[in-house]
Amino acid sequence: MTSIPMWGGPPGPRPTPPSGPFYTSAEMMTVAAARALGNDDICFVGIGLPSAACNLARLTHAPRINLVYESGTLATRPDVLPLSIGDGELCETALTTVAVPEMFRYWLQGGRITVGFLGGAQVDRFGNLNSTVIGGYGSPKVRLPGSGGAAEVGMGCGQVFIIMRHSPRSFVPQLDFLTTLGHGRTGIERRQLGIRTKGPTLLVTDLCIMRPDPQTNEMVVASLHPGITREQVREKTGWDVRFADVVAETAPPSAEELEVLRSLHARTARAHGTAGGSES
Amino acid sequence: MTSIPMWGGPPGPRPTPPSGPFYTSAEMMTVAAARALGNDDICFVGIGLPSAACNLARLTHAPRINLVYESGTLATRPDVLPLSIGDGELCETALTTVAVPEMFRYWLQGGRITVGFLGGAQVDRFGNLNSTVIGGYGSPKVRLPGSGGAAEVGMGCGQVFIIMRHSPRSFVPQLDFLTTLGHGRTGIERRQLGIRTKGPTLLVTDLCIMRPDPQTNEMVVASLHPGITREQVREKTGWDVRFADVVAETAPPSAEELEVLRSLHARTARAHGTAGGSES
Amino acid sequence: MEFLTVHDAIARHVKDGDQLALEGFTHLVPYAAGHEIIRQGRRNLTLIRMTPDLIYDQMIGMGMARKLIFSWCGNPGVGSLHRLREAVERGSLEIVEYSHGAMAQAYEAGAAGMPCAFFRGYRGSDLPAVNPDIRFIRCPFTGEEITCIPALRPDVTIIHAQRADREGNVLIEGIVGVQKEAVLAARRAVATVEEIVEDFGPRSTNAVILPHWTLSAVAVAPRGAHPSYAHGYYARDNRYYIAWDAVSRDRETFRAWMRKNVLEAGQ
Amino acid sequence: MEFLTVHDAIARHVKDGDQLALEGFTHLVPYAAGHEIIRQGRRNLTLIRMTPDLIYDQMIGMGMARKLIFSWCGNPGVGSLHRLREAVERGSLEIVEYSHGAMAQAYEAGAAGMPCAFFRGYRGSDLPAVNPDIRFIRCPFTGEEITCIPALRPDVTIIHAQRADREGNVLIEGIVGVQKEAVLAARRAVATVEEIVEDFGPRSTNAVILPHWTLSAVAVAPRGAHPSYAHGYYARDNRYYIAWDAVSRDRETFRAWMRKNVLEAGQ
Repeated sequence: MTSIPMWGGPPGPRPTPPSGPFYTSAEMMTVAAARALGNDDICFVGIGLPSAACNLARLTHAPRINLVYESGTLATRPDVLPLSIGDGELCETALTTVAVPEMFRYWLQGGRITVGFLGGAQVDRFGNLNSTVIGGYGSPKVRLPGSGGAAEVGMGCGQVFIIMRHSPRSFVPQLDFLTTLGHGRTGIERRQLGIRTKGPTLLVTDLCIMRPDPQTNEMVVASLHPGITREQVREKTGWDVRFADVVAETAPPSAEELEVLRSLHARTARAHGTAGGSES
Repeated sequence: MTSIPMWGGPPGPRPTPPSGPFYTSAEMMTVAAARALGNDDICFVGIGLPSAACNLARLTHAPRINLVYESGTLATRPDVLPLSIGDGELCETALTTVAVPEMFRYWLQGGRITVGFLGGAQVDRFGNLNSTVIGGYGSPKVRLPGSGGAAEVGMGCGQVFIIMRHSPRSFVPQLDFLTTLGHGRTGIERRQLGIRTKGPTLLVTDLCIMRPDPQTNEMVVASLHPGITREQVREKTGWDVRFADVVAETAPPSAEELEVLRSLHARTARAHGTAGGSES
Repeated sequence: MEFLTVHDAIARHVKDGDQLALEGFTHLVPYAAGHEIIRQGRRNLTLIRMTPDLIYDQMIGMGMARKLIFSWCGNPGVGSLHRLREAVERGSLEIVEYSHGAMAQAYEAGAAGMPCAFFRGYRGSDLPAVNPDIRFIRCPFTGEEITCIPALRPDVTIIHAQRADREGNVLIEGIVGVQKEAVLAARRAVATVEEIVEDFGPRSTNAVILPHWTLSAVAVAPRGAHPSYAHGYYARDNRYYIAWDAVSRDRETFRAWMRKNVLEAGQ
Repeated sequence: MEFLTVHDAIARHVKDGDQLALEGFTHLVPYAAGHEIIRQGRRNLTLIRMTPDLIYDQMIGMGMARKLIFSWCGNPGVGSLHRLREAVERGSLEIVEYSHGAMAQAYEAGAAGMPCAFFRGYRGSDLPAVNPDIRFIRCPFTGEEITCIPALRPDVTIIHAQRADREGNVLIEGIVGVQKEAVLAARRAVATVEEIVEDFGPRSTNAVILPHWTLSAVAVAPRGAHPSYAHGYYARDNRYYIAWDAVSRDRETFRAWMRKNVLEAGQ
């Protein structure tokens, strides 16, 4: 994982030392994602970046958020980030743990989750995700892990937040495989199919925050992280990326956000004896 | 409930005092039903007569029998007979208690029960049962409780044992309503529908034991309880009842069977402050 | 979820004309809530329950229901529900009748966000002839006949449970019946509980708990299941069930009993 | 149910050509049983599992499998399963691919004696295009599109659990995954356990217990889930999972490692 060092100031040459605390682009991404969550959310959490963001939200501005992992743990409050989706820590700190068929039937399909938080290997401009295969399905260049619960998360959750590192290999004009339906290959299929959940409403990267255009459902840049230029986003996006009429600047991570996130990662590394969960 | 006093000897005038212990026809019925169960059975138990018979089996010759009640209790060992299908006693003495949807999906429909034990308001010659209505469905003479789990018991259990008091009002040529499929209105429908479970293989009454004819599936008298004549059975059966080529005599209740059954009923009456479960 | 009194929970969440499910499989029957609904005089209800017992006999006898969806109606271990039976025999109560397995799976389908339940059932039975909502499809793989009935989606489900914690999560123990499914299938849900505790404390990792976000309101109702029982709190009042037989047999006796024991009893 | 050694349980119940499910959702993965299957050299297996991890990577790397039915394959928190990935990319392993919800419900359908599972899923996804067993029907009430896949009915399911009592009932705690459904869906089922106790003693009324009559054999295998974990007994060996990445990357390293750590390790 490469991470761009950045400061909490404007881009361009810096006549003075940076005004805010030092942070990495990965930290900015996790913090920006965490901020999108609130106390009333019931959040279905994927492992890795989503898990870091969700727990950061819980440990800062959203202490009453309810985190749900697909291993069946409801309202869990892990002290360290899980290495796997089924870590004992998730169960020990949960309100209760249900069987996996129940998780998918009653909780996801039953519409009891407000936000699903996903990553993927590829995303397209309409928030569709590929986590199945690079290359042809029958003749794969790279065989990826597959859907897991992602296909159902995309369908069942009230809305979907995506968190992914920006790169031309990941932000592609055409997915090699559509694992998880976003707004559909041309942005209208989800609506046409009559699916009542919202699909992707937020895409957070290490460069920017993207949201769907209300008309076309294309993910457009709504906010640039401090120091990031439109040109940098264009270079790292595999399609002709669009920007909102007004593009905001993401507020840099606060000292508290950084402290809580770093301390979470440090606890996690100590617990697992590894850099597990340190992706952000 | 009326019960015919009977002795453990042959029918007819009695030159000497009865040779066996005194017992009622209801006790004979319960004992005969209990004997049909074995240690390897997983038995789905209805309230009332079935419950008494199943627990008698468990407390005598089949201590390892597994009793399942539709309230979700698996492998329960009640000390007293339940008044309702959901008595706390059933849960407290169970191996574990599952939710009712699971009970019907995994345990009954999933084929994990060897014997279902049912009663009903009406039975016909093919072991079909009515527990829904006397008279027309839209203009009932008597509205009965309805299926409960009986329809599914008849379908899902490996075989079905029926226990009912013999009377022309109950043993009818034509059911007013077919709630629980036995062998079908003409004895062949179950087979024709391709249902793989056996359906009714035993019908125990206060007069006799009936079993299906292997060719026609008509329930025929296989054994008469001590002191009961063919004529008595004919009088109490609403159709032209048939007898097997060889009709056995049911062994009378042993002293142990009677003692265990009476003690069970006495404990039950003390616990409920009523004669609950005293039907047999 | 908000903590309310039983009165306010019913006033806010149960409306005339609602499809209303009071669930509890012999155990944890929400009598206190049911009596409050009677006192508040709701009308034109569609009552849903696998095992309508005394509380539905009381509501039907008070003329509050126009329709009943059920799978077994009776006074468990005692006999008939006379108010209910009279209403059915008189034709003043529309009934939609299932079997237990079907109805449990219809709740399950509601909880799972499905439009209908799929199962094996009713083959060769007369029930499909009197219930047009029992239909059959073919398995797309084996061609086998599969039974379908519509999912149950009550406007409001009410249950009684042992306890809630201060966040409003609700723990159920013992015979859990179909309560979780009935709550998750409903548009609104109310739980009455024996008590509210600071924290559930040590418990099974797999305890049956309804998280607060699945409930509209939680209300404390000590002995709120009486004459039914609450595992770990109090036993079933079998004498009440037995005595009910005589009370409900006669319309006038019933009316007088209800006036004295429910309408004028307050909460 | 009979109590057997792990060796005898595998010898008796796992056969060449079987559809075999080793379930465990990160927790309670039955490694000891899997290693015994490897030692006994079963061939031509169809491996079923929602989350194939190291034990299936090992079995596939040893050439024991012809087909894999799965919904997520990876080394959790680490990366790829190199033996599995090589087999798929080489085309030597047939795969049937689902998503988690679908596969969990296919086990559920198997446990429930249904020919197929019905759910909402896969709409707009490419998965139905590569898996002809994903089909669609219409709800007979609403006309909505419903997804169907065949029920999973393994020839044999193997799980690991915390403990059995002397009757052979098996208690599972913590993350219970899909193990109950996988056992109930199977024609034969084997549980390995950390220990056998005289009696489970005081426990939740609603504990997750597989009764002895749902199991073909129970075998004691202390630390039988290692490097996975057993809630209440030992933690996950994360280092083993991390180290596996280097082991499995190279075919020869893998072979040598398996010889030393599995084939010659005895039970």
